[in-house]
Amino acid sequence: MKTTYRAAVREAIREAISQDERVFLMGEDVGRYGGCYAVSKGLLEEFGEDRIRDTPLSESGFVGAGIGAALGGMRPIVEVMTVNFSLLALDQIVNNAATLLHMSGGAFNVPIVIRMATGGGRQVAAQHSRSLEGWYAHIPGLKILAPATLEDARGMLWTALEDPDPVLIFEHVLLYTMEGELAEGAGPVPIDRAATRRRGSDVSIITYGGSLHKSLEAAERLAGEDVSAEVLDLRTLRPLDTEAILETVTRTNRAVIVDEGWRSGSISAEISARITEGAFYELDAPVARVCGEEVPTPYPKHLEDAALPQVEEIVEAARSVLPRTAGVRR
Amino acid sequence: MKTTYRAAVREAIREAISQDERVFLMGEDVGRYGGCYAVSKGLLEEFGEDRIRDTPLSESGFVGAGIGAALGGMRPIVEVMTVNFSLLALDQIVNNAATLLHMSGGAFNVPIVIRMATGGGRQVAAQHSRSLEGWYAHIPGLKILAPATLEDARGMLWTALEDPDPVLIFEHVLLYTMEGELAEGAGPVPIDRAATRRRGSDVSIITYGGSLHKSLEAAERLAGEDVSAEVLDLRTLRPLDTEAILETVTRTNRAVIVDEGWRSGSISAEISARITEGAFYELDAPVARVCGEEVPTPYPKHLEDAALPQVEEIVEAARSVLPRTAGVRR
Amino acid sequence: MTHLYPPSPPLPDRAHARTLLRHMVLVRRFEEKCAELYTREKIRGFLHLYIGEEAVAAGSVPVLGPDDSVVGTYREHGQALVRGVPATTVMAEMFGKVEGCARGRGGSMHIFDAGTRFFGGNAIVGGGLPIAVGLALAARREGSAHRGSDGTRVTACYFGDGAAAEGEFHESMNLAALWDLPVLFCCENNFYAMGTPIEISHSETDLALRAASYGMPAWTVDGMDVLAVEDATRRAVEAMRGGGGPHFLEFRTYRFRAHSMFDPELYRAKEEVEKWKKRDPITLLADRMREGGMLDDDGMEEVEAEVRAEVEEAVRFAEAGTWEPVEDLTRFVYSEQDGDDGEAA
Amino acid sequence: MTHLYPPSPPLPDRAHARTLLRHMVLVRRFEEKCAELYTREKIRGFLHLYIGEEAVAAGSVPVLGPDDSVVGTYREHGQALVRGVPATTVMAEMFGKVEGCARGRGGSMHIFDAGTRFFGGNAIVGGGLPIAVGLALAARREGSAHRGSDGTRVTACYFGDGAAAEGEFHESMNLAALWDLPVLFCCENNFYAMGTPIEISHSETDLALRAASYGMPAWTVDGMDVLAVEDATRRAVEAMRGGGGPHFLEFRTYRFRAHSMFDPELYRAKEEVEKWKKRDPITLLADRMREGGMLDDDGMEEVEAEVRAEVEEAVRFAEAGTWEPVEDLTRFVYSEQDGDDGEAA
Ligand SMILES: Cc1ncc(C[n+]2csc(CCOP(=O)(O)OP(=O)(O)O)c2C)c(N)n1
Ligand SMILES: Cc1ncc(C[n+]2csc(CCOP(=O)(O)OP(=O)(O)O)c2C)c(N)n1
Ligand SMILES: [Mg+2]
Ligand SMILES: [Mg+2]
Repeated sequence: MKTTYRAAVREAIREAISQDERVFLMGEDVGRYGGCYAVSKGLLEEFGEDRIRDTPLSESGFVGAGIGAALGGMRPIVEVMTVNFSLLALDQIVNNAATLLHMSGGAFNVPIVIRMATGGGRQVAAQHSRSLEGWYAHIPGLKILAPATLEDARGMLWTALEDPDPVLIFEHVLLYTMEGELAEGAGPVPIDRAATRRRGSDVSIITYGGSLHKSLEAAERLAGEDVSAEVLDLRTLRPLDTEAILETVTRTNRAVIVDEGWRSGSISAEISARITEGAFYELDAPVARVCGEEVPTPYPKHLEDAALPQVEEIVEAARSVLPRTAGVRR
Repeated sequence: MKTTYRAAVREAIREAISQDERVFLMGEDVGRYGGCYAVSKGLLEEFGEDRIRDTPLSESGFVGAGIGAALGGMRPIVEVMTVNFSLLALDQIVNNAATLLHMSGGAFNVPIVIRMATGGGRQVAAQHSRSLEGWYAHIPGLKILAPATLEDARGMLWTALEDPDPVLIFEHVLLYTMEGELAEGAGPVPIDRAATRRRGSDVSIITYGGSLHKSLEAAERLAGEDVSAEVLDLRTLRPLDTEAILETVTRTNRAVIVDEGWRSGSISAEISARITEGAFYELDAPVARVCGEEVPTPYPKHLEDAALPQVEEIVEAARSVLPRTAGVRR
Repeated sequence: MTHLYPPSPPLPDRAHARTLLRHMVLVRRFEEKCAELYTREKIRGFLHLYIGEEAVAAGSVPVLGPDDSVVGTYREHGQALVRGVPATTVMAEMFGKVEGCARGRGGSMHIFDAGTRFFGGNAIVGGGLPIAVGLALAARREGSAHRGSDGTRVTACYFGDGAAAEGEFHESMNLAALWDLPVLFCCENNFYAMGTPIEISHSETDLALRAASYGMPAWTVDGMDVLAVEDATRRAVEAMRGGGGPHFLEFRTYRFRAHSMFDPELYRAKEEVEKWKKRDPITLLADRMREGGMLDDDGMEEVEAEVRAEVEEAVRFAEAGTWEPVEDLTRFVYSEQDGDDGEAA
Repeated sequence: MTHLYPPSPPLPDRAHARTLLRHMVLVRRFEEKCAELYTREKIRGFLHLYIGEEAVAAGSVPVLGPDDSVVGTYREHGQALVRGVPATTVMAEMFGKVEGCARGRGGSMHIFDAGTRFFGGNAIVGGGLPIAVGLALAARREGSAHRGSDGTRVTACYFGDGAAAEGEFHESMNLAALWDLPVLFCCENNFYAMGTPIEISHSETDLALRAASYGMPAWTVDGMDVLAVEDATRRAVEAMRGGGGPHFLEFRTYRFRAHSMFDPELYRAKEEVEKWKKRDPITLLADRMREGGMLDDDGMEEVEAEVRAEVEEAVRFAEAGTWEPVEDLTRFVYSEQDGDDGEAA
């Protein structure tokens, strides 16, 4: 079935609402407007206001209400338009959603799914282009997903809704229009496992979300230079699939991490640290990182492009960790 | 002059208010109550309500008002009782304080100083014990300080108030009662430089804030085992003094990072990544990290102690990066 | 202070009045014991006492049924005990023992109890308000089939005068009113947020007036008079069972003790405290019961004795409790499923 | 819709009326040009047009003096142009050129201008409100010496009906009223927040009523009538100069266009839009000026010609502008001091 990322998310929501009466979607403009990225278009007409709930502009209020509804036995899907606005709800996410199970000694779990758009590339400037999924991954008690394919967009949402604990799903804004084939019977996808998107033996490119496709393009270009790059799609940023990371690095002995977040303190740092801790003696070169520049995203296209990881940079980072003889098969 | 960390902060505030009419202190209970950690005790009586402003419980509102006052030409010191509550003000801190200079193309800088208590160790459980200064250090546009000594508590606040950009100061709750000598003439302290607190040659312990004192104790114990540990106090988490980090590691060839934050995605990861990037070929062992356990802080003392870095763990981590013959001077 | 409250309701029957009294005495003695145990370092961290405010919990909580929900703050021992969370497990929680209602993980500020639908124990001021809205939202959907019989499930949310200045208060009031949800907003106006008097917190200090501006019924109640508290709560809950949407109750009360064990109380005059103590909620009710011939010295002593036994039992239980093994440190970060250990990855 | 506004004020003198008209026409034509340039991909990202709402900016902004401050939203071209930020630098900003008022770093949503004390351009709904409170706080302290002469410096903050549901609205209203600060809250109630009608956002849709609950003067104003807007703003600002504390003005207005260039407008009926267009603020004033003998077809064409020239000049300026070199990418993260380059470390 030919479809889009946007439609794949919509399908997952539609099926969840149809099959489980506890599930409902709530957020700003998810109903009448159809969702700011048109993900929920048509769902209000199909399911009514009780299941597709437009909220006032009050991120802390409705995210907290989602937490309360989850405590009350529901399975809310809360949409925060973009990660930028989620900062207004951070107290509820960190101090309540992530913490209630522990504070209550296991008495109260919070089965909420919070979806939000993330990332740059649309020239919407500093306050609308942040990439904070890696930052959220610092918080124990949360699970952080970043589906990068149609199959994952649909299948990880299903699994997230089955999960007893709070799951945050970050959808990269540039992916919504991505088209592709999605098998009719495509089922649930695990939310604790990375996926190898391309096999290779010379260098491991470790990435996720919007950067996956740039990384695959880089790998393709490297193939033209006779460099065999493996591409690992993390898919889940918390818990990190350390095993998969160490496995690939142990095999290729070289790693490049690609992450749209600002370099300092991004998830790329954690991956680098884990590689050092778990595969230090396997490394033939220092781990390289291709990250977002440490600047609030500028509006003009040429500056925004320069602020975000690009294919050429990934290719160059890969070259930099390869032996001087790179391009000649070792 | 014998004094405490608490009094050193108070002195810095008092002098700033006395010398610069633009400076004022604002926050919950800074006035009548004297500050929740008694930092501002007596200042309301001394300076009046215009300079020592009690605010309602509205973190986003008064932090944002601080930003506005800074734009309006003031030099506000905004106290957020603890980092835990600062999550309610995160939108203002990240989307405004950190971003306005850039969004405005350099037209508007935000000379605000935001102080907050951080860290665990007082058995005040999950919602009151977070250590998020390293997390804040991910945000470009902010400067993040964590003074660990009396001299720095006083001197870094002065420098922060001179800075044209937003500076966040994290004061570890356990330090407030710390006593020590402070030279009367102790002056401003730079806010972009780490400080070597103990010289050593076998291993570099890199730390900051509340963990500095545990690290020094560990170094002392290691000395008893004939291991010479250097202790680097980062003092500022953004910008990180990479030069100082690489300098010490290049000399000792071994590094242990001590950080009270939850391990995954903490500032310790960034430090580890930078060491890999800048001193990979100088390393004789993988970089080790001693961090907070990835659990919301539990209330009982034995569990809280287990959740936080302790001296013995630091000693062991140092041993683990030393050659098998550790204890016998190489 | 001037009181503009309606006249206090008549005394109920003796058994009921005694229950109200007993609840207040239980909270009072339990907390006095806590203060003592704090100085003996059995209880640590932050401890916020409810002493002086007992009429609010004792009058309002029992109006709720078992299917209703309660959301509290860090000053929640009163609500928890009156709700029926056993004094034993509350005390064990404060000791940090596994037998505590939150396995000792939370301590005084984080009392949780699934059996009585007691959802915390939230130590972020105002943090419980949106959660209460969500619980009510869930109750409304789940409960729509029940409406005909026992009515809508109510969620009572307790919070202070200080909390009402937080943005989450505004968002929660608006959501509850807009969506017509059965949230009972119980504002415990003790006139201070730590050391900040209400005039320094609010431009409009008549909190019921502010609340009414959301288009929600909002009443000011004498929070020292347990009968007035009960009466107002009953009316509100009855209206809500009939589908009446959210209600706001401002209980005017006072804490007799410091904000927490660390508070030197620099911000208020001793005389003010003494003045309020003259309206001690326990004395107020006891005196009326005496006047009404429902209580004498023996009767009072009987209540005290019962409570004493309950509190002593709680302390024994807590003392006998066990410490959670350190190996279990990282449990309860994630739910434990299919034999996995819920540890952070 | 029923209008309960007081009768429109009398027409001012011709020169003044013409200025009001010219401002509105300028904003209208400027934005029509923007829409065109958007389809030609000269302007990118988010573009929120003010068309239909011009009377609010044109009537209120010029009441402020040069020492007053303005805080806007992402729909702020109108306020910026009327405030006197040159059309040239606003247009260059939207092109992303260095000559833009924010060096092209911000684009349409982030118009900033130090010279006119125009503090954004905030794209987080409600995010500007606390900042306005802070600016007023600064003005009060700094300004106390000025009070006698030109009065207190006012900070005008523009925001929408949707923003009033945010927690920051509550906190800011309370702070301003509590501290008696000269903030002029200008609520542009266009009855929608993206696709969400006001009845879905607020339990109490009379926003002036809600605002008044903070103990702040609050008036509802016909936001399509530029004379009414000006009159109300004048009264408020006069009261504030006299030390009157914050004021809240609800301007009832309507956007004729989509929320942004991406909005398919599924949520409102064409008829509703058409109905509001009958009260187009430009036509309303122009008709009255014609009736009053202050305007004829030539006069109108003269205004249009002036504006056309200004807009054309703005486009020319923007086209001729330069792109910031990529090497400068990380500038403006920190202030540039003593020759350092302000780059992130
Ligand atoms: C968001 C937040 N800010 C600050 C604090 C610190 N704090 C704890 S209790 C308190 C006072 C709250 O006052 P009120 O809401 O009136 O409740 P009361 O303590 O009087 O019962 C404060 C400021 C907190 N816990 N949470
Ligand atoms: C905090 C936040 N939440 C959501 C958004 C997305 N958003 C942008 S404009 C808008 C509608 C705001 O409506 P209103 O305040 O009425 O202003 P209007 O656009 O009608 O002028 C929304 C939801 C945002 N920018 N910021
Ligand atoms: Mg109070
Ligand atoms: Mg609107």
